[in-house]
Amino acid sequence: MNLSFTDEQNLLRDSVSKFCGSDYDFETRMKSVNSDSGHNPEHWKLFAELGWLAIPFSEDLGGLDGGDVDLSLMFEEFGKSIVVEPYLANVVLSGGVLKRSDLENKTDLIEHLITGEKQISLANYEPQKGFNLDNVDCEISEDGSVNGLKTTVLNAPNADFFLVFGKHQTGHAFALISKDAKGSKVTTYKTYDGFVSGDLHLENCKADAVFSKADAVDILHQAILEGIICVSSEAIGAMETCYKLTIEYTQQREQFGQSLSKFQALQHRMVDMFMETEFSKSFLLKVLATDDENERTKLIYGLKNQIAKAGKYVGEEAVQLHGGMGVTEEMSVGHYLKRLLVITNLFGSSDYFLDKYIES
Amino acid sequence: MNLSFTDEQNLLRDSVSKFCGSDYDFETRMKSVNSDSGHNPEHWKLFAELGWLAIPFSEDLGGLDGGDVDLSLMFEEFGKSIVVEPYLANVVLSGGVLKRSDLENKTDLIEHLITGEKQISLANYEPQKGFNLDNVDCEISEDGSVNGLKTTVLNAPNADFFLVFGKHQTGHAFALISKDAKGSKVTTYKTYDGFVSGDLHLENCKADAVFSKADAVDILHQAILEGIICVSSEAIGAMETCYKLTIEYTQQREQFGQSLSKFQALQHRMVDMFMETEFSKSFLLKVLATDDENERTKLIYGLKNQIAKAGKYVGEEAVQLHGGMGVTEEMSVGHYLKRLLVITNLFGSSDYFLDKYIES
Amino acid sequence: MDLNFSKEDLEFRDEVREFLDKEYPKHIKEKMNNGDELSREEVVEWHKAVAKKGWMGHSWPVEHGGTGWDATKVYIYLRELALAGCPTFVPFGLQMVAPVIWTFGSEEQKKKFLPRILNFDDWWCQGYSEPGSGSDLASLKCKAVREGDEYVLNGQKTWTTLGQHADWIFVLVRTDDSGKKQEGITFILVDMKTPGIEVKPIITLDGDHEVNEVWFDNVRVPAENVVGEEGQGWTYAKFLLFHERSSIAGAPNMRRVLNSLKIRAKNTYHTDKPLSEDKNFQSKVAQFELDLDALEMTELRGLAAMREGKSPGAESSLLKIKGTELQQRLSTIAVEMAGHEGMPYGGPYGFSDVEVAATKSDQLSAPKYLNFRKVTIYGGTNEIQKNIIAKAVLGI
Amino acid sequence: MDLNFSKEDLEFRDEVREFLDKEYPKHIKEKMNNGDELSREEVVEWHKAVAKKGWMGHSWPVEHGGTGWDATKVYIYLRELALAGCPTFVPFGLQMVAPVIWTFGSEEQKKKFLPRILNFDDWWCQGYSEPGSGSDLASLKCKAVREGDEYVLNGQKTWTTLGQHADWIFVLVRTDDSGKKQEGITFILVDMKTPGIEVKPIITLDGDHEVNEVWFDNVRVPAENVVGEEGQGWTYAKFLLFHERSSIAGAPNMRRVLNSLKIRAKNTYHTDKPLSEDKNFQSKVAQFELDLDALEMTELRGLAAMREGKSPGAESSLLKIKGTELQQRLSTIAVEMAGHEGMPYGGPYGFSDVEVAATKSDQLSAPKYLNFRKVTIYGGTNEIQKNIIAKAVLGI
Repeated sequence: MNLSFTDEQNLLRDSVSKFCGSDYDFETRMKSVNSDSGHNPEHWKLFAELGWLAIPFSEDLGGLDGGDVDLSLMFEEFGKSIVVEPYLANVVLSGGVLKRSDLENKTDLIEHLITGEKQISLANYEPQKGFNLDNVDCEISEDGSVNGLKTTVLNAPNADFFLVFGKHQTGHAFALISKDAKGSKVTTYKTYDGFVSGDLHLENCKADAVFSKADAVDILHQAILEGIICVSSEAIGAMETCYKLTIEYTQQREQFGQSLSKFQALQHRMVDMFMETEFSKSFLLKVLATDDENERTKLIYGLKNQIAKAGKYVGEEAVQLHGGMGVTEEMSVGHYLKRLLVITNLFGSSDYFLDKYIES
Repeated sequence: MNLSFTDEQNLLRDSVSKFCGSDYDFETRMKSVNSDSGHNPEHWKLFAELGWLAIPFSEDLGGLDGGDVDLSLMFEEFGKSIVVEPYLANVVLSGGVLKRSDLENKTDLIEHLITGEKQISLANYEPQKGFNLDNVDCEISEDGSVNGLKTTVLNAPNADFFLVFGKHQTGHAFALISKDAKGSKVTTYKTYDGFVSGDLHLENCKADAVFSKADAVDILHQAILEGIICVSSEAIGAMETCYKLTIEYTQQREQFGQSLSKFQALQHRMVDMFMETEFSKSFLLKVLATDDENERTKLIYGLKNQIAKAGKYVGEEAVQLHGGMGVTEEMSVGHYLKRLLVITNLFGSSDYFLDKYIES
Repeated sequence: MDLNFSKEDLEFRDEVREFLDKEYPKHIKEKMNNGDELSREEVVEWHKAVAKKGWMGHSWPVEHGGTGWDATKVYIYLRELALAGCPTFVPFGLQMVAPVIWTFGSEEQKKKFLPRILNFDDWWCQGYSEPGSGSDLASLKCKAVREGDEYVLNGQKTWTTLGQHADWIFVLVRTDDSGKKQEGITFILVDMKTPGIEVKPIITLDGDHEVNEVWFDNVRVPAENVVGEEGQGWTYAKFLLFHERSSIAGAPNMRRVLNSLKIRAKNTYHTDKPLSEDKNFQSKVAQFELDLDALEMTELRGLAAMREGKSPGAESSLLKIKGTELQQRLSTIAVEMAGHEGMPYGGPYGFSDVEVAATKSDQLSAPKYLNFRKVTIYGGTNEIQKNIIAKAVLGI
Repeated sequence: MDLNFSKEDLEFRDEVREFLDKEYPKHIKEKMNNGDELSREEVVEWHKAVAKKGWMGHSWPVEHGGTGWDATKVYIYLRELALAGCPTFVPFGLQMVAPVIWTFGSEEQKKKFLPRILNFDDWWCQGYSEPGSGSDLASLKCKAVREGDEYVLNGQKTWTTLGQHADWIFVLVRTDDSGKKQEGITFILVDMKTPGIEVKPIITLDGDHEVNEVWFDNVRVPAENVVGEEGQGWTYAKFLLFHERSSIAGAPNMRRVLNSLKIRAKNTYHTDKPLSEDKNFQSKVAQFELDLDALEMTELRGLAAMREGKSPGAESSLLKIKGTELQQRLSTIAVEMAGHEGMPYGGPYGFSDVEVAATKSDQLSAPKYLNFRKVTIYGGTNEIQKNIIAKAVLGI
């Protein structure tokens, strides 16, 4: 039994933590959020230079052979500063699909991901089709033409390519579609957590390639599971900042002649926030330390359920204990709640994953 | 729209309240609990003299024509002192079945109930058959012989007669069985709230009468619905005493140089207890003021769900805030929790009634 | 004891429905149904329509133009308005400053202000909170110094709801800081057009501009605008807070939202069966409904008590806590229902001009949830309400 | 990072299992499975069996007879014991007074007491709480006055768990009341056979006799029984409380109970389908399981930190709070599962000689629930634990 991180993992965490601590204060983040692309290309370049974009790829794909633990450590640090750089969309989700796929030129695409030159978005969800991954209407025909509507395609406005998941005569498959492909149209929008996203309309759009016809659903599932670990870790980082911000704020703020942090009812609530964060960390650790695949999958469902509840709870309490200031755009705490709320609902609701857990 | 009580109702409440306040302190209650019959025959006589046992019966049955509101008012007062006198078992449940039944000599039996001379217990539940009323194995044959096992028959050791609900070739029926009937055996026990109860074993036991073959399930259902209103009202009375006892205790008890009631975290929890009690009262009022039968039935299911949760919550908090003293037999507060816990589980669990509410 | 309405009450209900049918402007109704924001003009239009009918003073004494309705009628009236999805009344004039004026104001003030409030000629806003004062309202610092027939105001107020639309503001100012913090506070009425007043928007989490900072820089106000006595403002302020009861609109409005949500659930799919058939969803909705019933009945108990001449007192804190918690729970159910389709930002500063695949309701779910974070904070945080209940009701 | 055991660890686990298979007395095992209470003799018998194997000192330093196991082995050992349903060790000697003696005691005390504790020759109990002191432990009043080579004790202790069985008691007494309440407290070891000691039972809600009042009436104790210095008892008392960590047994024991509950649910009917297929029940159990996983991993994180030489510190308060909350939740699930069949009173003072139709498990559900009300109160209430976390971990 071993619950320690390796030296490399500790180094990675320190390096991400250092970046977030010194180069990513709240003001910097909001500049990225309010920019056109919704993130800072300079940061993205830096991520590439530091090798972060190469982490979850095997060495023969040009990667650093990192695993879930490495991703989790990074995302926990990202969460502490609610980093908006599109790591999840590019590296975890699109990268996660690509690396498992049988796409011929996947090495090239992954290389572009790793250098940060190209961005790629995964397009799988559809309006009113719910959370079951295989429930899609989008059709990928024999000749590679694609018809369908994909929604909340993360980081869509920055994508050079889309990996479109759809029905195929063999069952399901992915289609690689470049952003300028005829018959494709992207409607871009901000999501309420400050990230960018979009809808992808495809009408007789010719794919550059159709791939992974044999196991597309499984590949998608694996990538999403990895995504859940990442956003859960991110949520835990955000929760930690939430209770720390709240402690800080209540210590500074005086009311009725003493600092708010001295009111016992508020103290106990901050303790509850801390406890939720700590037990969430423990559960994440259990997931990361579990080898057996079935057991791990079940636990990931459980993780998503737990994080959805704990994250929302901690975020809401943080805003409440900040009082009036908590609900202003100006204070950072509310932005943590927004991101936590998105994570709560990303990939499926807390109830959905409890049911998946029960059924597994 | 009218949410006021009538003068008669206010008088009734005052009279019950006076009895509980002056003649039924905790010590008196525990004497009843620890007596052989589990209640005080003198009290029962007094209840009869005051006309309380006649309340829910129509005038032609020798009753006072009272309704659910009257019962509810009484039970709320009973709950404040967790009265163990067997009103629910005799008057509400057995009386509730009898008054709706087609039993020939029901007037006589009800008269005995009203004068307090005879006690009657309803025997419907069976081991491991759950909460659905019609789910019984007990058989009442053509010739009136009864076979079966009935469990948690309230007030069984004091019963002169049993109203046994069972299967009958017409569907379901009740059998009237006297306590000395051949083939009947009562195993008596205390329940953990200090009440008495028992199992009724019936082996080729000859019934004095078989009745209400046409609508036994419906009659049982109506009596149980009335029972739910009564125990819910009782729970609300108990909840009120719980938060009041807690306020009193925390005001007297000093710790770290000030009275416990001055600790803000505890104050807020007492406020929560108070709020749960008040909103429970409101919901009960809604039930009492609703005429439409279907709507009322649905709301009674909802009431049982709400009371089960609120009662358990308030009782648990009361014990917790009493600290070490709260878990001793010596203090009254724990006995309130015990009764609240029984009410929580009587007639069906909180989950069961939420489902019934959803299905109605 | 029954919840049935009398024949007269039923007739009155029909009268309200008829009024709404005819006089509730269609274009406003449509906007409300879509969850769109109303313009200032539209809010005024709605209030004027009610004023024309003579129904603005439902909570006012008859002598000042009140309707003279009993509690049941008031209940019916507000319920029908909420069920029809009408905008809630702007409370700052009608429910907040008006009772202070008719109770403590001079005859001139009553004549000058009350009819205009009842007719919604003036839009009022509130100058209570200050940065740093939070729930400890009496620690306010905004200063007023008397100079001849005028007071000169300097300082800052914050969390002034809809201050950007207001014609008048009632302000708590410090006219004396030599004594206890509750002393030396004065209640004064200020014309928003007076030079030296600046209104700065505060953007809340949902991206909306609803609250403001109001800055006073040597603002000169006639001394006749002081209500009651100088230095007695804290008394009036507490009276006002007490009068700022949680409105009965809470429960019926939630019922309307809940119903539309239940209908939507029939066509919402998280899995292969509609959400309306999902056990988790059903349980959540059922428990919400039960709590909503309890809230509504608690309001009715309060009304009934008032009719019997009892004061609802600190029990209104109870309604405030439960009502706001339920509002937040309902908004959470809507966000969960939207799932990832609630992510596109449908708030007032979003890309509302873009045609997004997600439904409008889904897009609005998160902004509403975020907007509702404030309800447990404003008007005295729920924590403060608990302190009030502890002290005033439970005596601890 | 992995949860797999090494080959050596697996061998050790098998050794523990083999030991339990052979040496865990069958008649005790049966009683534990039935939920029956053990007699004093049986408790001693179990401890002696472990002592004979040399495994009592799993948390002790090797020099005093400890096993020298690493954290993984300790985890495996306690987990196997809990999963086999063994009685938990009586902690007052083994885990509470022993560390105080080996850290602060004299050589004579170490020699006299430690081997007997390790061999369970003496049954220890705790004299800490007093009526009226509650969580404010330092306000204790029980007095000890020195007379020659002896101290004379007068006063009362309470909540003394299993004091009716004890041979020795460690007591906090006040030897000086001139200074602050934390000063003038002395830690002293008292033979329960000393004249003047009276043990009176306290019956708890479940009807059980587990805790006691202990009265001291001119009890004369040799001065050599004082641990460390007179007046320094508060330091030792805090050290002891810190050492009284929530035992790792919590999670595995709950897992065992949960499993048996899940099995029973397959044959429990509230409606026409078994409870195990009921959605509400499934959700409740699933959420409990997830929380239990988190609790267990938090314990493991603590063990891992300790192995790296870090102190688990106030984080043990976190385990205490969550662990006890989960114990209560589990007991609640069992009570709900029993429904009305949990009503027959199956507690130790009930009609246990009567043959009741309800199953034994159902009858025991309420007494267990009632017994578990204490766990959030004893050993420092959960409220006090939160105060500790606020101060020591969060720095507020």
